[in-house]
Amino acid sequence: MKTHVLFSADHLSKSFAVKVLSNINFDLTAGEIHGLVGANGAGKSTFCNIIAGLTIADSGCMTLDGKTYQPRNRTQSIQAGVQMVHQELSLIHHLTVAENLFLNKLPTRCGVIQHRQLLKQAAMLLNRIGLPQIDPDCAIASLGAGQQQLVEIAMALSRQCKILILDEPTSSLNSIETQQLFEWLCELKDQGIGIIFISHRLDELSLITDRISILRDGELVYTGATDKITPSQILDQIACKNRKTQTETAFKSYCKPELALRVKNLKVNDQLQDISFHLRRGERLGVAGLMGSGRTELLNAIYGEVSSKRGSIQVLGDTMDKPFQRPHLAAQNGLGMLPEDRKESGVLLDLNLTQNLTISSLKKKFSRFGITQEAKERRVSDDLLSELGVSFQDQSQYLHTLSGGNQQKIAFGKWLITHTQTLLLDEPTRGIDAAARLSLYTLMERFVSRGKSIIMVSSDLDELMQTCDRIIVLAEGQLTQTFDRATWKSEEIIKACFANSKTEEDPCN
Amino acid sequence: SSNDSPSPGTAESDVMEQPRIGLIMKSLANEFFSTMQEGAIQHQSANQSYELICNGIKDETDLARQVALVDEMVASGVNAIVIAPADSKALIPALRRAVQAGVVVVNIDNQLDKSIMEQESVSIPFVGPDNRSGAKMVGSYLADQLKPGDQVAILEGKTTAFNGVQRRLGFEDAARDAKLEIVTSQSADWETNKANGLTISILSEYPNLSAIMASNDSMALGAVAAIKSLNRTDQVKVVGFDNITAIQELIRNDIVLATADQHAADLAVFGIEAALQQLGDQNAELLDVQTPVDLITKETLE
Amino acid sequence: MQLKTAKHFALHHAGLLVVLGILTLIFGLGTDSFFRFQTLGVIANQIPDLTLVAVGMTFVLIIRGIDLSVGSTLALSSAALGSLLIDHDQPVLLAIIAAVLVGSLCGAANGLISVKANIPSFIVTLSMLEIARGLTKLITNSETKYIGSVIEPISNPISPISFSPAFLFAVTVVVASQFVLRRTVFGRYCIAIGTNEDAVRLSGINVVPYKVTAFVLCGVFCGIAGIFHAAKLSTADPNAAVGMELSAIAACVIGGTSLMGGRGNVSSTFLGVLIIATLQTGLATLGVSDPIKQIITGSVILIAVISDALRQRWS
Amino acid sequence: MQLKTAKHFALHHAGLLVVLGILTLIFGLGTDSFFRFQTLGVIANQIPDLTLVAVGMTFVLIIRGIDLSVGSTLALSSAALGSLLIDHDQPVLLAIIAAVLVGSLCGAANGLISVKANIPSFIVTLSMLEIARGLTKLITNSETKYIGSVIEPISNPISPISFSPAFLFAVTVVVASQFVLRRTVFGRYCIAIGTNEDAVRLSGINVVPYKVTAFVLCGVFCGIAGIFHAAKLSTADPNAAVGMELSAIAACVIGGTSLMGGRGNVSSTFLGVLIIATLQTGLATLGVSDPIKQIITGSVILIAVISDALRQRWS
Ligand SMILES: Nc1ncnc2c1ncn2[C@@H]1O[C@H](COP(=O)(O)OP(=O)(O)OP(=O)(O)O)[C@@H](O)[C@H]1O
Ligand SMILES: Nc1ncnc2c1ncn2[C@@H]1O[C@H](COP(=O)(O)OP(=O)(O)OP(=O)(O)O)[C@@H](O)[C@H]1O
Ligand SMILES: [Mg+2]
Ligand SMILES: [Mg+2]
Repeated sequence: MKTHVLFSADHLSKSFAVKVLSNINFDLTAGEIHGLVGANGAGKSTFCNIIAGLTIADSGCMTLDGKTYQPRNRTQSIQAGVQMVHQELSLIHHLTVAENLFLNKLPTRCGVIQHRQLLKQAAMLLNRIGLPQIDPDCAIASLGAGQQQLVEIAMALSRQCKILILDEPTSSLNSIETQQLFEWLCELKDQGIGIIFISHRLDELSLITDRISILRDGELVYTGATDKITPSQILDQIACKNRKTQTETAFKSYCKPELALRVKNLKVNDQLQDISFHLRRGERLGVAGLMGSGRTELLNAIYGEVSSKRGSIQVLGDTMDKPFQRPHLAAQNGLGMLPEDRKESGVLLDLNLTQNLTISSLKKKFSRFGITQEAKERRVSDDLLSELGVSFQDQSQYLHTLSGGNQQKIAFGKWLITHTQTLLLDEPTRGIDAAARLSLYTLMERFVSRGKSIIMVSSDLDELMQTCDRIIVLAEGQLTQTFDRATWKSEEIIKACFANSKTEEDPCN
Repeated sequence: SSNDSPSPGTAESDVMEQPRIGLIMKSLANEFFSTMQEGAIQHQSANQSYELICNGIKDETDLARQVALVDEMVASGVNAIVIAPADSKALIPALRRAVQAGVVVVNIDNQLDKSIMEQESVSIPFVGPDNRSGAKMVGSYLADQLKPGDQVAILEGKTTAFNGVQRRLGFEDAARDAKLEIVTSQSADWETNKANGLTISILSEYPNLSAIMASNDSMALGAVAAIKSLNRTDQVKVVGFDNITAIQELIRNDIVLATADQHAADLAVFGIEAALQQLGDQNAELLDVQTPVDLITKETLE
Repeated sequence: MQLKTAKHFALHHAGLLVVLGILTLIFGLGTDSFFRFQTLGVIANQIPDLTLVAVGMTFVLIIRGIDLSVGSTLALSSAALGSLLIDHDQPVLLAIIAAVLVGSLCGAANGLISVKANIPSFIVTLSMLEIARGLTKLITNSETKYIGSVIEPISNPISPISFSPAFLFAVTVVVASQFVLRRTVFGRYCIAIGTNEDAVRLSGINVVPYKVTAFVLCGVFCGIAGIFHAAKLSTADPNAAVGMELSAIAACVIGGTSLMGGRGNVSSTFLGVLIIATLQTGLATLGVSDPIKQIITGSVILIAVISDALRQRWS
Repeated sequence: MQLKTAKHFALHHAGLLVVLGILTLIFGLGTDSFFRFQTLGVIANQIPDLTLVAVGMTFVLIIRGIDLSVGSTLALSSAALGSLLIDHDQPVLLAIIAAVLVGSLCGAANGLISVKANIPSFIVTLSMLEIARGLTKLITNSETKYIGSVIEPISNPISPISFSPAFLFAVTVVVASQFVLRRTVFGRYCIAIGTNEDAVRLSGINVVPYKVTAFVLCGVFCGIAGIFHAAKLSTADPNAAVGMELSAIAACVIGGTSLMGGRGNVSSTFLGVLIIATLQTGLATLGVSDPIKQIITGSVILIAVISDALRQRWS
């Protein structure tokens, strides 16, 4: 096969306060899928932002199609044929699905939008990528995070381009949707489009990519064909230092007989029906289900974030006949939550690392007479940051200067210094690198080993099966089945996920 | 009111007989106008021969609202409008419409512009004081206590207000006659607090200042507070205009020298009486009435 | 389609319509004249200027800006009109064009400075509030300028229907702006920019022209409002529309426009204007005292917004 | 430590300090009296009320609220003070307590309604602006009340230092509030709530009391400002502080407080107040005409903000 170099980067460097990228030499050929891996904060997103014209490199040069390529802003890069799906969702909540999909090329006549045509185009596109159930005329905000992610991918896929950059596109997709995405990527690849694919899931990378490049601390340490390197070698390359945490330890259960939480006949509008289950101390309970099955809704309901609901929730010995009405009441009763959408509601991007870590425990642990004890805060957060393995420059840097994965660790870390007994984790490893993911598992294990418990929602079934004692499955807002570690089989769990699915149902009506 | 009467028929005719008069004021947040309004209300409850609707605007500059009030009063079917116009020109077209709709209009307090009334071919009688001569009277009283060449400053009202301008001119007349030197003349927008700040600045720039002539008493109050805070009470004299309650105590205590009384309480009543007169006799030709402006000093208060 | 739109409108604005209905009923029963057709005309002919300004404000609020200079811009444009007509004896058409131009220049200055220099529009337009008012006083020499009857027809009721051309124009602007907001690229981008400006930029769209246009549009509407204002009073008033920014924003917010951008409707802004105007006229017709008027006005605005919020929570 | 803070302050506020310096220089050269020590005292004694109100506003803006009712609340509390002292012959202490209470009640109403009913504080406080002003006029019967010398000492300069107790109190409040904002749980949560309320709530924190407290704090400061205002003028004026909300917000924004919440500093708000006051006093001392005053004020505010924005971009 004759390869034609579509894009190349030559000695690209970038530094913010510190060096983030140094001397990157990278090339992308037409019709290849080029995987990009690296630990959180290695500089993957920064690199892609430079290609997309969102960040301007300090030095080095790029070529596209043999010509010098120096995008100054997003408009120029789009004109040059670069499309990008960003790591964080960037949809516009007050617009409809269709309008979001075609935002920069709305079909118009004299400035007036051709509404019918827009809907038709959108429906066609949604059909093509296998989301026929989404009504193109409904507000984007009414979709769950997973569906939003798919819409965002669809948006980029629909646009004519030479280079397509996907920054962790699969982080909130389940295996079926991921499969769907891959089929589509292969189609694009055949059309001669060069694709840069960022992911922390090594199995995916070996499945779909042709070549792999590995970034470590801003340096490109390896580039080569995918079939020339094994996953464990990749892990070696990603982080030579933390090798010890990467050995997969055998599963150990800390489950005790005492109950930690009991949910009885919980019902939330029409999104959840009659959910009952219990959680034991030291247990890690997984929640599996398809996108939109109501997993996020369930965690929100337990945590008191959804106000109109019926049923009862009991925590430890205290009997709570009524569900928690407000999050702070749940928190007082020893619950903690890691929400799904990190940027929207998980972290405080404009506060610094320390302030993010101590936000939940500020009043109880870090203040006297209402005055904050900053020295103590710094001390504790220093320890915590190294325990979490966050890569950072300074405790007082703003959180938005951290890479996505490191932000997630901070969001998890804040609960470790509270008296929280039960943690509700919604897609906690979304966007976390393989090494950090393992260290997060270790943190979870350490957490439950003290008799505390975890409920964890994840779209990655392997992850649930690797870390949980028990898995419950939601489908269409109902709890369909419970699986125990001793007896579960992944096919059965997947089957349970589809149990109630009425095909062709429109989620917006 | 119809409930008092046993038969609906007579109630109806009662309402028909009693003329309805709309009193449209300038700012009601100003004591001068609220006194005026109270006078009118008392007159109405003593006479019971007409119905009174009082309205005002939130400050003296909201012309659009006052024009709207005229239209609203006409639409609500009043027989006469007595108005203290916020502007001597802008109200004329609206009042012309009212006259054309058969409503009797009487102008009080602030005289409408003659030449524009001619252009609009209406004639509206004016009942009210002469601000300029009133201010001159106050200014001259002040000048008697100063010597020629003494420095004085004027605190103007809103620069756009007609009677504000008249008062400034009156003060200037008095100063010219007595050969006083006007060192500065600035607007404090009728406001106490602004007058306070302004006076402090003026006093520090002109250490030899002998007097401040404020175009209304609210600003005089601000000036007095400023003078006190700089400990210059003995050197700087203050005069005001309007004779509001708060100023009287200061006059009694020799802190303020003089003010002018336009008999606010009677002003609207004169206007209403003029309107009633014309309602009674459609052919009566109403002439302008000049109401008195009195000089108020410590002596007159006792 | 037409029917569906009307029903949708009624449903969407149920809370506000109820408040408006109750107000009308109270004033109608409380006075002899409120139900007269003439009163309707009086209300209608009062609001063209506020309506235009509030529509412009809606666009600016939607892109997450604010324009505090609307009142001063209105005054400046009517001063320009008056000065050209009276002091310089220019033809009416020229003066009208100049007035609109003045408005659009103020808007453009607001937009360009705040967008290009990336400064909160609150402070830019606050400065413009002072500057434009100062210029107005300079132009008019701090005196009201009597213009006379040349421009009066704009604001005089057309005899059979009792609405003025200005009012009809304002209603047209409301309808057209609602269309622009909902159905054109400009409108959708305004909403998108107000919701998530970064995301719009990431889509490769240059947000600057859209944001500036929103301010210019607001300025143009203020300019036209200035003409209407002058026509209504037959004068150019240097103190015209002092504090109008708060009424305009109140109308927008009563109508559900968000001050945080991305959400708003011109049609409901118009309902907000109607509520404010009905309240004013009604209270004046009743002749309640000034302090009570203020207390009632404040309370009704609050009640309108609360009732709308409640309705949204139920549905 | 002390030195470091001062340096940090100077660096952080370089743009504003430069503007303030230039203003002082211009006025100093342009007038005979500006450089006198007395003028410093004069400016200082003008600003205690605006300072307090602006500090309260800073807190409200930081939690992403806004308080338009500050001027009316100030007037209402000074009316309560005047009425108790003059009409009801109550002791000074009681009247002062009542005035502060009135302020805090207004603030509490603002906070509770906007937070509990989840209505934009803009509209709640706009209603309060009308209602409180109406109540003020009711209480004072729309008349200025002369209070006399009982409360005057609060605002009179203490002889050797030429600052009034009110000014010293206001400075103390600035320092204390800066401490509260930076060093207490309340301050931290206010900033956090302003940046991302959802995230704070999901962190298990009840945001309601913090948000309400910010409004109450603002109300309390307005109450105290009302006392200072009355003391300065020896009168309770029903029209006191009309439009003060805009000055207070301008001071905050000049000082870099964001209207979108989460960012703000009491110390820089104070600089904003100083710039506004210096400008006012300086222009009055120069005696320039009213329109020119407005144009200059608007331009300087704009320049201050632009220069601050530029400085931040460079560093
Ligand atoms: N605006 C910024 N200011 C300062 N530092 C920044 C900024 N943006 C990114 N960084 C730093 O650059 C480094 C690389 O970040 P980047 O987002 O590219 O990592 P990444 O490889 O995409 O990580 P992840 O897998 O977590 O998404 C990080 O250490 C981050 O803290
Ligand atoms: N704000 C909302 N308005 C309307 N419908 C919503 C809203 N949020 C969620 N839904 C709907 O509720 C259902 C359950 O959503 P939920 O987010 O709980 O699912 P999930 O299993 O967590 O899926 P995901 O993988 O997308 O997060 C979905 O059908 C979703 O479309
Ligand atoms: Mg990244
Ligand atoms: Mg979910």
